[in-house]
Amino acid sequence: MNEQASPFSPAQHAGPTVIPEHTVEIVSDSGEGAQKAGQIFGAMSAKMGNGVWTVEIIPAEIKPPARSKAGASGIRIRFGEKQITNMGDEADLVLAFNEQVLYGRIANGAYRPGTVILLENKWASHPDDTVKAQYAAGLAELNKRGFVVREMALEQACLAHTSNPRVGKNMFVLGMLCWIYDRDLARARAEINGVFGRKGSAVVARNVELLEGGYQFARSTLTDLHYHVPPRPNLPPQVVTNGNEAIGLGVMGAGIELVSMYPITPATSASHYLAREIERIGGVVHQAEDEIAAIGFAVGASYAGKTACTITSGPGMALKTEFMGLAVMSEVPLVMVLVQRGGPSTGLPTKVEQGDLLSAIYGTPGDAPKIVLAAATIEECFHLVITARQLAETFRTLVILLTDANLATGVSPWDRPTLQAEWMAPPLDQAPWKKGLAPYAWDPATGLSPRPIPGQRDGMYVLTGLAHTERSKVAYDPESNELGCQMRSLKLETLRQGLAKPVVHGDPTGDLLVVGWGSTLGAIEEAVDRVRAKGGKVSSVHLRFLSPMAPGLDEIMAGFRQVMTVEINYSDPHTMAHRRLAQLAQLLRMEHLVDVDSYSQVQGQPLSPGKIEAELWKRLKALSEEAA
Amino acid sequence: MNEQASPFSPAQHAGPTVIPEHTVEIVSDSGEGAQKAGQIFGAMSAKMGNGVWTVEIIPAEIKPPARSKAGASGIRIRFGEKQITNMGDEADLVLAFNEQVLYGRIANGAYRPGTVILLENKWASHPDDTVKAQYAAGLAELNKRGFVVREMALEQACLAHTSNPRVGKNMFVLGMLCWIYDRDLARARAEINGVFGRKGSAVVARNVELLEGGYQFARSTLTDLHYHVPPRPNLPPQVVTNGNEAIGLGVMGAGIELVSMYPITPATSASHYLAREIERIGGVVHQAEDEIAAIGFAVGASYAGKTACTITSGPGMALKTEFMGLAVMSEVPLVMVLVQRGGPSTGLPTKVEQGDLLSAIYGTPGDAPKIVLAAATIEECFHLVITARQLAETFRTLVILLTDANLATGVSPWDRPTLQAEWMAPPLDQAPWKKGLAPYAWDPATGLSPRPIPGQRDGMYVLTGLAHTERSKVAYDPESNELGCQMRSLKLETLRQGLAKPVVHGDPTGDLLVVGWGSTLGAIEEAVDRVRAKGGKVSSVHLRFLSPMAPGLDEIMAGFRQVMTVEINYSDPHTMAHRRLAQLAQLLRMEHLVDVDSYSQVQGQPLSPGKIEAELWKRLKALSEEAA
Amino acid sequence: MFGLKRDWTVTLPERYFTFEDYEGGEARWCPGCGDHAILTAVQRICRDEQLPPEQVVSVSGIGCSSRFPHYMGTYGFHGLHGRALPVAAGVKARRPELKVWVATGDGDCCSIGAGHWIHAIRYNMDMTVMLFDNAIYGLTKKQTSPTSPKGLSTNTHPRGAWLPPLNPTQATLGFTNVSFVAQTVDWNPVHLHATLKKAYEHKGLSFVRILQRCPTYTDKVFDDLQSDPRKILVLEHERGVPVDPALDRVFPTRQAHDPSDMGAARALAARDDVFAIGLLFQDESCPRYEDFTRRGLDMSVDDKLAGLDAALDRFAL
Amino acid sequence: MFGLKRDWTVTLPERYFTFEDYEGGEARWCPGCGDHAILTAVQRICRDEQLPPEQVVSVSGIGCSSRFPHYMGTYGFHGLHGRALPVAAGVKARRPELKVWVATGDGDCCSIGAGHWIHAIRYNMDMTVMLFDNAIYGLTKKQTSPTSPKGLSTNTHPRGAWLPPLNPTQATLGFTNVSFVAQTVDWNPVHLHATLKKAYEHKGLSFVRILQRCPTYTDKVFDDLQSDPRKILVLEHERGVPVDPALDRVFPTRQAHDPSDMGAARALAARDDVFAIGLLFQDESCPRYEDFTRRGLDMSVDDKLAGLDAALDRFAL
Ligand SMILES: Cc1ncc(C[n+]2csc(CCOP(=O)(O)OP(=O)(O)O)c2C)c(N)n1
Ligand SMILES: Cc1ncc(C[n+]2csc(CCOP(=O)(O)OP(=O)(O)O)c2C)c(N)n1
Ligand code: SF4
Ligand code: SF4
Ligand SMILES: [Mg+2]
Ligand SMILES: [Mg+2]
Repeated sequence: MNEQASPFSPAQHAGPTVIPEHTVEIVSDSGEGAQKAGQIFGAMSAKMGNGVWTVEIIPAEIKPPARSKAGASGIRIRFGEKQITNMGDEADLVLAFNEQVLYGRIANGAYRPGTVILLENKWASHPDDTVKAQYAAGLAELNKRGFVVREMALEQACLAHTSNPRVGKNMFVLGMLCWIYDRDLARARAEINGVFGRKGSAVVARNVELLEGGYQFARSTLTDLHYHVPPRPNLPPQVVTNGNEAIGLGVMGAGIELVSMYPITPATSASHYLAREIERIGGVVHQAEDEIAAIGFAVGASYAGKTACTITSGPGMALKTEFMGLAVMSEVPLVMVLVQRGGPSTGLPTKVEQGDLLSAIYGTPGDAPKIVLAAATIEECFHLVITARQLAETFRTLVILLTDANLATGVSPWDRPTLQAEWMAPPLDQAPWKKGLAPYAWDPATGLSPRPIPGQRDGMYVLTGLAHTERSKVAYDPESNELGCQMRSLKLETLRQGLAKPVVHGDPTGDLLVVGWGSTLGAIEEAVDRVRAKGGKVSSVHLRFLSPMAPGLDEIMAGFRQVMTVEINYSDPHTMAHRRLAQLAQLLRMEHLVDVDSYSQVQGQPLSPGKIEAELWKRLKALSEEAA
Repeated sequence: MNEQASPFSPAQHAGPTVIPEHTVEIVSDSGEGAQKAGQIFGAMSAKMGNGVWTVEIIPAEIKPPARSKAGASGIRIRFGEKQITNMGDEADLVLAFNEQVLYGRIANGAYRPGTVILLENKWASHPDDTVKAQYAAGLAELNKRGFVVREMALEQACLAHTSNPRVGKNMFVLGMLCWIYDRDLARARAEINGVFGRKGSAVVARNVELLEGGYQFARSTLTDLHYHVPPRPNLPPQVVTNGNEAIGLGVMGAGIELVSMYPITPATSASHYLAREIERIGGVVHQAEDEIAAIGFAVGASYAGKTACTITSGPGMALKTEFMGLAVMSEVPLVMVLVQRGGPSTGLPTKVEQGDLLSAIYGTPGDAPKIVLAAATIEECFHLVITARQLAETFRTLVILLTDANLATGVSPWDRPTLQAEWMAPPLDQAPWKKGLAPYAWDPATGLSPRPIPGQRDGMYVLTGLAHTERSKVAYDPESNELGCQMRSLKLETLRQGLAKPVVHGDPTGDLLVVGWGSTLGAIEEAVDRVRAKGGKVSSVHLRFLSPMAPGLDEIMAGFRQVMTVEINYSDPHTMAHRRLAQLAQLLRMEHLVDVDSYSQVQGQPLSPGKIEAELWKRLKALSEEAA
Repeated sequence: MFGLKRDWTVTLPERYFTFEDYEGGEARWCPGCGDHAILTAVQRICRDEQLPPEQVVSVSGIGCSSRFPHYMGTYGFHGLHGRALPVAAGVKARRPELKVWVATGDGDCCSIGAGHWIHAIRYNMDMTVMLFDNAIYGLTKKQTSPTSPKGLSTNTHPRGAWLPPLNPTQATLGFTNVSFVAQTVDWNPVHLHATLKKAYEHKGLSFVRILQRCPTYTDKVFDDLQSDPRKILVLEHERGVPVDPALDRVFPTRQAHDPSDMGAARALAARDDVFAIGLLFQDESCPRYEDFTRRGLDMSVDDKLAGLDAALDRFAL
Repeated sequence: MFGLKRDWTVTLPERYFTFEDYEGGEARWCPGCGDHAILTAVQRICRDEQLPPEQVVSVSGIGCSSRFPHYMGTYGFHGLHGRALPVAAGVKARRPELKVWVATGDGDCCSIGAGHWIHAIRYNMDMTVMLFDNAIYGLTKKQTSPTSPKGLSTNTHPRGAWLPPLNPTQATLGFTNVSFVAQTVDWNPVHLHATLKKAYEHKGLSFVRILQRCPTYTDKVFDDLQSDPRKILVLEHERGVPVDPALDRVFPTRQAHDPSDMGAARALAARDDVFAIGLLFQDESCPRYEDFTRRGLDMSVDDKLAGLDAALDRFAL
């Protein structure tokens, strides 16, 4: 904590309203620095002990034109007195640099009647009449929708502190937010110093001046907008990352020494992070010529006894399909991180979807049992990479770790992990192989077998994707093929039997059970909690293991009148008599013969707790009508 | 019929035993002509009105060494008084040129105690002692297994007719079979003439002499082996093909003008056939640089308004995954024939499996609804290509037609189709496009839309794999993505509603219902018939549509106490508490929430009716014990 | 276009196309991106040639450059990353009359699509292939491409790209059945247009590598060439890309080069002191694959049915 | 191998390997198949170099030729069609000490694997790549390969292959960072062995195209060269493949060729009147990719944990 009492310190002002949480957006044209301001605000809030979830609003084009709907660039920060696990519902407060960039957000349902919008008003007096007219129309539209618009001369006010308000106003806005949310200005100055320090003290000073100017401006013009969000008590040490950085840290934590990839959104930023950092653990990133080569390179390295992973998204996985089959067939340990995006095909490359579950499990021709996990939080992005590596080597197979664009780009604090040497891959075993021991000496009880590594004397064998005996000899006879298939399948059962029963969130019995997987965890549990708080008998369970699925789900489901999944992938609307259901629902039905329904959307957006809550009430109502 | 009375005509001999059917194998080293002899025998039998199924026994290597287990090369001919739909159970009669080649067949369960084996005995006096010893050991082994071995000096006997019995003995054996099965020698001569005619009359004469020699030899030495298999009455005109030739004919029948492929077993022979023949309908075969290019080329041609297909097997489909997604997303009509083989990975390239069902349906990342059909007979290989083309164009999507190595290599007569001009793709539409009509003007009731073709004035649009509007404009907004997903899914429902309820083979209710798909049809129905004949209450239903599935299965299944699938793909053995089931079983459970069990094998072999029958009795017994 | 006749009339085509007819949606590349200039050049050629827009198909993969079809007012196919060439080949296979432009990036063509590149050159189907070489992965935001210069700092090689860059022109000249290879730069519209026009006119696959500025991610890679235009070596030949006099001041360095001389072409492609622009190699005698794939196009349904009948006869009992 | 010392003793290695140590299962290629000779040559080199079998990895794709690893007594990887090179590169990436032999067919390398081929050359990792060029798809039974001569009747082109064959050597010489290219023929064991030995000794990726007879499907394609051995042009140079005097009678046609002369190498590769055998090009100075990928190999677990801790620090609140 900064010791000096600042002239602007919150203590000097009379009572801000205490609120449990708020969701703020800064929306601008690309290049106006909204994201930087929001990131600093998020980091500050986290350091002050709030739960925080920030997510960037990224335009589809690289340099979109100014004042365009598709060009909206910005950031959403949700922060509160508890842990924040998702981007939340409609925003409470919006800072907007023009009215055009709001349309896309409105279409995404980001605002509700009552949302306060602080809107730059210089457009009202713009020399170009079209702009003027657009602004007037926009204003009318915003008001019509019930938003509380406050027009403000932001750039004008910045002029007191900078000659180039277009570039400087982001720090001005940061200052405003510091007033509104009762943030410690000293902390803001420290953050600015951290971010701009490299650019020299003049830059820092200019930005600090803007910050303080914004603070003063808000204090004098927005006296009614003044809140306090209490901190979380007794927090263990935290790190703040997005999901892809957490994946990168997990790769390092697992001691994976080779990341073999081909760029693809939204997976690539994990590799960017690793390209900068993996040398810290002596690893390397290989950018291959395509996805097939990327997985092939990783498979080669793994065959040679080195831990390797590949990181990709949907179209990349499609190309890796054949090699995935080889890894399963020849029992090469391999971790594949799949950061899902909107599909099918090129689909919505930057948007959120959980649409690759079935193709991850079933996408490989023939019977190719593999392990499929899904991270539910940013923290799990870290830990499950480590788990995945252990599973891959123990079970000598392909492990797919699913995440999605929601986790990949969300930024949130999580408990700093206590590092463990056992997480790391063990050093290369070059001791002589036991003479005569087969390269696939399958334990008939588990399907597991030890693995010879090139360099191990007497371990020589030829890996093949053809059907083979335990000696890895090509074999076309019925028994060998059947035995190999069985052993590969048995490994999944061995793992399944060792898995803990999933934990129910809420009461163990009730009317409605929600089953989820992946990044929807936070939103689902928040919705469940809200409904439960109002007396609805709903609980949820969230799966990390999708293949194999942990035992015990049968009993859990039996405790509820209805079971449904909540997912971000396609299902037919309820108006259709014969519906194609969401992907986990299909899996649960098949495994458990339970009439699992699904609620899902493919809007390229995370599901908000509010949307889920509404759906849960609808289902509960239907159930009670049914009962009546 | 040949008018001349032959000195060897069956009429001259007293009463052959009349039998309904027999299964014969000729097994030899590679290059000894067993297949040629068997093919002629099969063709003759078909022409004489028998039902016939022949299947070649192919060694895994291109030129395997002589007298080796893995080198067995030969043919199985099953023929009978009714239509023959599969390769049957254990053989009744075997002609073997050495004892070594029998071991692999025995491992495949091709023979039963009582199977008569006519075995070349020259090995007994072979100069090499190892060979002599092998022969003695083999003989003992064969006898121990209860086969009825008759040693014969075949090559010796051939010497009367040729100086090179190794090459000539196949025709000698053909002659023997003509005696044993009471075949018309004149017809055999005619076949020989057809096959060897191009090589000149001397060759024909030499082979005819061997034929007649073999006939006489058998007549004098195998007086007790003399059977008659009555012909089928009133046969419509027949053609005799294997499944891949039928596919090739179907491609031509559909007017598909471009076959874009990359060689892969067992699909390639369909393309070989087409490479020779497709110019008859003005089409071409493109051998691409890889499978990705093969499907891309076909997609390009189809985009340009030309009917195209691609033909492949498992590893090839794996590589096509990404393009399959594009075809679905951008609604490019495309037929993909998938001739399944043993998997996963390179697996068992020449062997039978039905292991690609789930990956065909689910293998594409994101939600990619497509039409998946499976041919159940060689005849359907022809007709379903035509259906597939019509569906692809009507529903503007990817249609996968599944066959497998069993159909691909089985040879059998089927009703010669009456050609119809409507089967053929219509000529290229180059009339101006309706101005303003969107390139995806989805009918909200069906999801269908008309398709603009390059060259059509005013139809210009840019196809894209990104989410898009009905105008094919890239769109990242929630509504557009949701609408597109819905329309693509709706098409499947539109088709589903138009599908006829599957037909039950057997009684509409009973104890056990077998559900099958693909090449197992003949074996399943034969097994069901046998069980029913003995009083078992079992019926079967066979699916041609796997995605979407025809309506009405619910009601059908409801009529039975137990439902099971019979498939040639992997399922865990019954000894495992938690079983992974066969692929169709998984689909049925998911769609219908019925406790569908499965019986399946991955032995690289077709399922024989006998094996299925045994399994059905086992299930019936368990059911009756359960009831008791 | 409109030649005055003896009687002072001109023949007006039934339809006359303006530049706008070749415009699709507003081009959404970054300001200053070289792609804009390439688009304009192609649109101009279409206009000059009065190509009915419905007879033109532009095909691309995925990348900034591959957005090209969206900005054309013609038919277009914006397909999969790396797969523009097989799709374009498929389009031509049975529709040889369509005019095909292929837009592909240095990642699209030389990395993920490299296998198709070799084979498309060998197929030599009549189309114009434009390699938008910005030495970077643009759309995915600054990863190393095969043509990134050694040492370039990118998001996948933050400490500098490791390997010497692949030379797409040199590579292409080593493939088989290569019939047309040219180079140009996006920042000289005159030479760009002349090169693409020459390429368009070539019967067979014309491969044009265009150095394309990406101010957003590789604003410095062509600095050398831009700041010292003498490093641009303009190839001159009567059968080459016509050299407009307007270029005299801009690019003073010249060299005579006979485009039928493969050895010289390869030597030129390999030079790293200068960058040769113009036509490096042309051979119109190379077989074109569509001459095989078009076979049978004119067959009637009756003929086809008869053909199928004959095919069935061979299997008849 | 065993040099006599001053005291008339020899140093015997702890382990001495015989030819049999490099033999795997019985080679199941057709009698007369050229693959047998290549296998023997490699086994001889392993024996002569006394490579511990566990330090050798042979990697292949799918095809007749790709059965190669199964017949070696070393570690082996018989992977996917066309993907030998990425796998081999992955093996080397973090195990640079392993000796890697790659067996790939003309379909495997030049058709489905063509993209990897270009890039493997550019990576220039230390391995010996043997292109078994039999001008056909052998394993799948006689389909056209990129190197099939025009007009060859195959199962996919029963009326003759349409296009001129791709020249793998010429293509490779056009790629970037190419460091070793040689050619030889399977039917001369002496030159085959000498060439592969030279390739093995090269530090970097050595690409050796071997004309390989397939008596089963292309028994005639090399007839020309076999019936008229003067068409074999033996390259001679002090830094080239040593030419055994035994070759004098067999292949009388000779040419001096400096393997550092790329221009001459390309010209030799392009000749179709003769087939040049020996070393066409070598440049040991090309960067090797494993020198980048091996970085950090020696880091201890403690160092790694400390590194990770520092990485976490950057995100700490
Ligand atoms: C299968 C697949 N892999 C990766 C991607 C991601 N991706 C899109 S464009 C691109 C590279 C673009 O670079 P380039 O081809 O040079 O085009 P540019 O954007 O520079 O014009 C990549 C890797 C993808 N869309 N599909
Ligand atoms: C993905 C995939 N496509 C196709 C095949 C079938 N296939 C196996 S080997 C081969 C070609 C072999 O030719 P080549 O590489 O020249 O090797 P050769 O047999 O001639 O030695 C093909 C097409 C396959 N195994 N996998
Ligand atoms: S990122 Fe580069 S290549 Fe892409 S549009 Fe912008 S300037 Fe052009
Ligand atoms: S088919 Fe040809 S390449 Fe294959 S093993 Fe036989 S001879 Fe060799
Ligand atoms: Mg680029
Ligand atoms: Mg070959």
